[in-house]
Amino acid sequence: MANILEVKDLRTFFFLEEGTLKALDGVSFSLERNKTLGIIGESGCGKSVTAQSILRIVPHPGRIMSGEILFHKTDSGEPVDLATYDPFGSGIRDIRGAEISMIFQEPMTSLSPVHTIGNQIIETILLHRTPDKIEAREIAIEMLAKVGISNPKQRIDEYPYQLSGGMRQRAMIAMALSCNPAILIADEPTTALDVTVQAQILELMRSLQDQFGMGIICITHNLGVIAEIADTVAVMYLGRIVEHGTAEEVFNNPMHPYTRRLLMSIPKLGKKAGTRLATIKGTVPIPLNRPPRECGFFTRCPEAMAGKCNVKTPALVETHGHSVRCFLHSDEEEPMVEIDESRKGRRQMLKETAK
Amino acid sequence: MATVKESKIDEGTLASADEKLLAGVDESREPELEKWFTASQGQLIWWRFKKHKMALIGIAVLALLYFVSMFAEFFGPYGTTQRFAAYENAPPTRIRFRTEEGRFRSPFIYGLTRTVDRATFRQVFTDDTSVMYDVKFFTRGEQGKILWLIPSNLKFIGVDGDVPLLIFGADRLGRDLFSRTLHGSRLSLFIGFGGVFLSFVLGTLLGGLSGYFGGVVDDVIQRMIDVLLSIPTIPLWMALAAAIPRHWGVTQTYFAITLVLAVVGWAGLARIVRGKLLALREEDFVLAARIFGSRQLYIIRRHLLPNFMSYLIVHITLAIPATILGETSLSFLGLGLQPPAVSWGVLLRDAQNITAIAQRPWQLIPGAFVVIAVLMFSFLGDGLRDAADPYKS
Amino acid sequence: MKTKKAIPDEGLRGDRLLEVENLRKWFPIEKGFIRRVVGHVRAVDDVSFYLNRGETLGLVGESGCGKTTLGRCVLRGIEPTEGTIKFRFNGELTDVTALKESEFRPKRRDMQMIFQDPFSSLDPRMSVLDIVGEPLKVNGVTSRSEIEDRVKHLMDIVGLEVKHLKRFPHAFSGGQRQRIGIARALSTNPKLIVCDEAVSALDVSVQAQILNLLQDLQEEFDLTYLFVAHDLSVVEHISTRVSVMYVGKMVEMGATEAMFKNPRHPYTEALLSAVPNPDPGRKMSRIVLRGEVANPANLPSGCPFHPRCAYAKDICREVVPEWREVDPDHFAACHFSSELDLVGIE
Amino acid sequence: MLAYIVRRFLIIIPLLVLISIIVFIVIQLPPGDYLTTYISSLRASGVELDEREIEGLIRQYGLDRSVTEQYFIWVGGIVLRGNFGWSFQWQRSVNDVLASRLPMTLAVGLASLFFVWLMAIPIAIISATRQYSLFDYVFTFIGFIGLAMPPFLLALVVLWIVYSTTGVAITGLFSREFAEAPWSFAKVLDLMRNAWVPVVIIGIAGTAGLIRVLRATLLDELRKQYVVTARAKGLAENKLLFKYPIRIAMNPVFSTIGWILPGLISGQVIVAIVLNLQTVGPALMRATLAQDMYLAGSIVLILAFLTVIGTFISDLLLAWLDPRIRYERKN
Repeated sequence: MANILEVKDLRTFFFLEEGTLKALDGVSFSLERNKTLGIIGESGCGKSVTAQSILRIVPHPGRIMSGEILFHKTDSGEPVDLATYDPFGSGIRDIRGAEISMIFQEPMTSLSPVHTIGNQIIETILLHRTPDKIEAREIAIEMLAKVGISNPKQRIDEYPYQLSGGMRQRAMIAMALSCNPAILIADEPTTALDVTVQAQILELMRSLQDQFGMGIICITHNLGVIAEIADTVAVMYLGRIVEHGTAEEVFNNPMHPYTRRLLMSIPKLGKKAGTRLATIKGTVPIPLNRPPRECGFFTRCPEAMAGKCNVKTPALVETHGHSVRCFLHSDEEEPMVEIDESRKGRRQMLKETAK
Repeated sequence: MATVKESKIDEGTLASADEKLLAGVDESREPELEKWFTASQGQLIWWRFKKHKMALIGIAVLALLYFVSMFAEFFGPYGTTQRFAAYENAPPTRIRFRTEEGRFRSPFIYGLTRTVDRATFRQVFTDDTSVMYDVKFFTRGEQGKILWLIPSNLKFIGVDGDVPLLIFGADRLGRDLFSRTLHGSRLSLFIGFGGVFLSFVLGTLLGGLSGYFGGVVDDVIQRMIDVLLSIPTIPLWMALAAAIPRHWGVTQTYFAITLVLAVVGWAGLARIVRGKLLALREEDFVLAARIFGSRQLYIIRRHLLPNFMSYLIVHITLAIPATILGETSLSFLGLGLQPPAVSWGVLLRDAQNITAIAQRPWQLIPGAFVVIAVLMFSFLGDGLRDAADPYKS
Repeated sequence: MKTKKAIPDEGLRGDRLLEVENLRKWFPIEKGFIRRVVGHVRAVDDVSFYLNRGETLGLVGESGCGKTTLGRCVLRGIEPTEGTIKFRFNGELTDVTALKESEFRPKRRDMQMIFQDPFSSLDPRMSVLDIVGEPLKVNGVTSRSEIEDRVKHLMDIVGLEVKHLKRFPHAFSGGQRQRIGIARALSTNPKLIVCDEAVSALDVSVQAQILNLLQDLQEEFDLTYLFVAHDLSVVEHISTRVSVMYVGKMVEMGATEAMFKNPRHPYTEALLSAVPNPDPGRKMSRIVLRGEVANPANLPSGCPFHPRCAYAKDICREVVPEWREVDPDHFAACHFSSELDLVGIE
Repeated sequence: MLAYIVRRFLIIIPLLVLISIIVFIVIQLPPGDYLTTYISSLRASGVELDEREIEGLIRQYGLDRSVTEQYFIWVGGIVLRGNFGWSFQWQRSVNDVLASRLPMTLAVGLASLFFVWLMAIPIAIISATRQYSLFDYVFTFIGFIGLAMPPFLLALVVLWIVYSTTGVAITGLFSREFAEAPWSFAKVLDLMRNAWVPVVIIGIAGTAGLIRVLRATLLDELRKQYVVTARAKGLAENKLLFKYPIRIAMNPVFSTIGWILPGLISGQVIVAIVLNLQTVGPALMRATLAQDMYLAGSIVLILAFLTVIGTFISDLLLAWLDPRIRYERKN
């Protein structure tokens, strides 16, 4: 096992006027080198906050309250806990873009409209790889060629709006990979793209992974994309991972009622099974002011057990080859964690205990 | 039909469970939530507006200003033309609570004696401490007509005796600046409404036509706006105001000034109306209304107007202070309202040069009223702007 | 090879609800301050198709292909530039484009629309009662109690709680808002509903709810759908027939299953192969299209798809392929649709 | 781009023609004319003119012609000979009157503009990046007051405060001994000593306005996704701010230079009257009151012309600063 990233019991809360929004409430997973972890879930399940937490770019008023984000810089070296870093400090900044980089959903808004793509890529290279501007430009051109942008010497001086959506996403990927990161986090990388362009980008990501060997965390709500690209899959619901395992396991043998229903609720091309789709009643709730102990899915779950699912939090337990968080499979309860919600965040608390 | 029924059980029940989850609340808060869910846009705006403390201060102060201005005959102890011959250029009267012997008593004032300093040849006012005059509330004074209708001589504040109570001092003709400021606020504050009302009508009408018809009408109106906005406001105001005949009465001049201010004001508004109209026309709910057979006028009345009314109100709130400033500036220059009319601008005219200010700095007090009124309108407008779109985050 | 027809029997073929012929919508590109027209964006360019009563025609294509414009033109939400739209009113096919707006207005109730954006499609200032009841009011129902009863009934039908009658759109989730939009569309008892990306903005689990609802309603009220979408799996699921658009033109139309199994246009083939499959076992080889979608303001010569087509020959660069019936009820616009052996889905 | 500039420039011409017509009509609006006022003032001082003399004056001033003719003579003079006409009041050509005042007007306007930028830009940046901080609240409040205070009132207050504390009446751009003196180093120094008052006063309202606009734009930009991207690259917060959101938020600031300047110039009209500056403001004031129509008309026309040219420059600057706009123009 060559884990490059281990997230343990991560909690990220947002302190809103209406109350505390527990965007992540005890998320744990790990990522191996040269492998792809897919995180799926519907809007509001916390999948994007997971990505933001790793890079420590959680927007205000969000805070990491507890947990560890262990990043192994090299196989031998000691892991560093990113959760303890100052989000504005140089420690995390040296990692961002260099060792962990990220691409976003909307490549148009993710790039500055008044700077050329070259300028934006070169900036990253100058920050982390080489102080030589000419060399940096050469690397940028090379990267653009690698992501399949034709005529990169000319394209490098173009502005984002001069490129099509697919080309912009390629440029984003070139920027993200320009410093040979160990981890690429892709937050809905193809959602804004047409299906033929999506196919191109997925293909590109796969071939680049072969070349660069980075670990990928791919976040999306599109089950097809996940099945296409991921080695392991984590299904998120209401700030928690409810099911976690290899893609084959999760897709072919789903065990959590949510995963099962989710898979049945999407129409699949070429598999017109019957006329009706399975549905999940209701919508994904917002994790705001939730009861402290519950399975978040119990209100929508057809198999919910009263007196159990609504009062106890199931633990993520490994059964039959992969992990699932459900009382149907194990009676084990998630241990209670007391969080000081005085808006301090993990870093401050660590500092205080150190004193 | 079996399938439909089944789907109803399956999905219909979701609704109630769903919203509780959405809001993440317990059952006990349900009535409160229902109130929120059935709240119209107006109510949502109001709720949001109420949270804006500055805006609430703004509205309270403005209400007070307008109230006092409407009852200026009651709140101001004297008429606008009443002169106190011995009190020309007199400074604000000090209201005292302590007698010469150091005893506290109910508020009173001293009369003033005017002497001339032999060295500088300047007037000097000294307290005549021989008689104490009681300051009284709800006293009787000069006969006036409250709200132009009710004859009354009741005054909010006054003095028992024949010395004047000059809260803001007197001007060079010995008139009470306090009473004049209150009376002046009536013209100054209401010219805002008049001017904005006119530019509102013009702006909405022309902007609406422009956005609605498009094509040549749009082009012509847009060019008109371009031209108007290209001429600098203050010189244009000055040139237009110079055209108002000097011999016109107060009412005529007042309306003329209103018109002058509106001529410039409508163009900006028309541009906003047009832009908003064009944006709203693209909304799906407008297309939906067309597709189920609504007539154009119905769509405008039912969908477009209500939806940009809140923006118009915000714009108007922010336009009123501009009009107030415009009137003040013009009157200050002598191009606007003319004496015997009293407005803040007219009053500030008396403080036009350094000699006047040095002698009677209290003549700047009406300026403070201008600033407060404009400031409060800005607070109010800001609050309204934040609340105007209750569906945005 | 003859494909199996999607429409069950010959009798239904005569039951045409809508016939669109040579429909064009060109948006002029204006320049300068005298608004000189320097060109046109050919959003919809010479499109012909039909709809039979009770069926669903899925309209797919990538963004900017003109599918939404086409959907809106059919209802005259946008005035088409050219072409005829015949719709069956009271048993007779009438050309809608020939009618004046005032003549058409009372007939509009037969054709409704469901929108993509559950937020912008509902006037935020109106309660559910007003939104759903508005089409009734506009179409001459004056009694408030009658409107209220009908709205309650509609809410019940689409799975909304009747007690939420007085609520405003902001109180509802995306899926519920979409239900309100559906109730509004149903209020006038329409025959045709254009669903413009009706489920694209929804979460997957909610999407399934709405798809089911649409199917149930179709059965119960004998509705005909023109289902505009970009998601091929969704289109396959709900449509009896599918039509594929590429930069303003239809490139293929046929019965869903037959066409997806055996496409007759290279673009359809590429589109089908690009859809990611939620089955990690099957990682099939796919056709990755080169280049970019053509610019509808400056179309390439000949077949608009030829710069990206793997099978393109000289004729494709020069001659615009004809829209023809390659099999009964299966149309395609490709010079080689009968020669090529294209791969569909298994 | 060149075609765009040419086309954009061509629009200016009809606009200016329209403006000149409107200005002329507005100037003609007051009942009577300069002569009537002049004659009645002569009468008041006891001088009676007979019919012949009056007619002579009328002809001399060109007032016997129709309004249309007068307009064409005026505009023709401007276009063909750069001659703005005759000022009845000054008994000099309008060109003469303006020659002494216009440069000073522009100088004060420019200086105010720089003052506005110098104050507003840093304040807005700090306010936006430290939203809801004490700094933000304080300057937002000061900004409110700056906007609520009419510049002439501010001028009066400053005048009074300076006078009551030092006894100096700070009016005019020059001290008395330099007012009529030829240009010299000492005169420039004197100008610097005096000019800051009008510059600051005229600038305050503009500063308040710019802080508000810039702060709002910057807050919008700070929420944009590209800022997150830049952060995710590992860019330091300060560098990031200056390179991306601030750079983009500054576009409107620099590009609106064109119409801010004319705005400042027309805004200083009233302040100039209070402070008795030798700029076009007081001249315009007197000209409108005395119905000195060519002088008043020319001043308004020149200010309008500056605005139109300014807007033109702004459009060009914006196109130059923002590649998106450049791109749209090309297509």
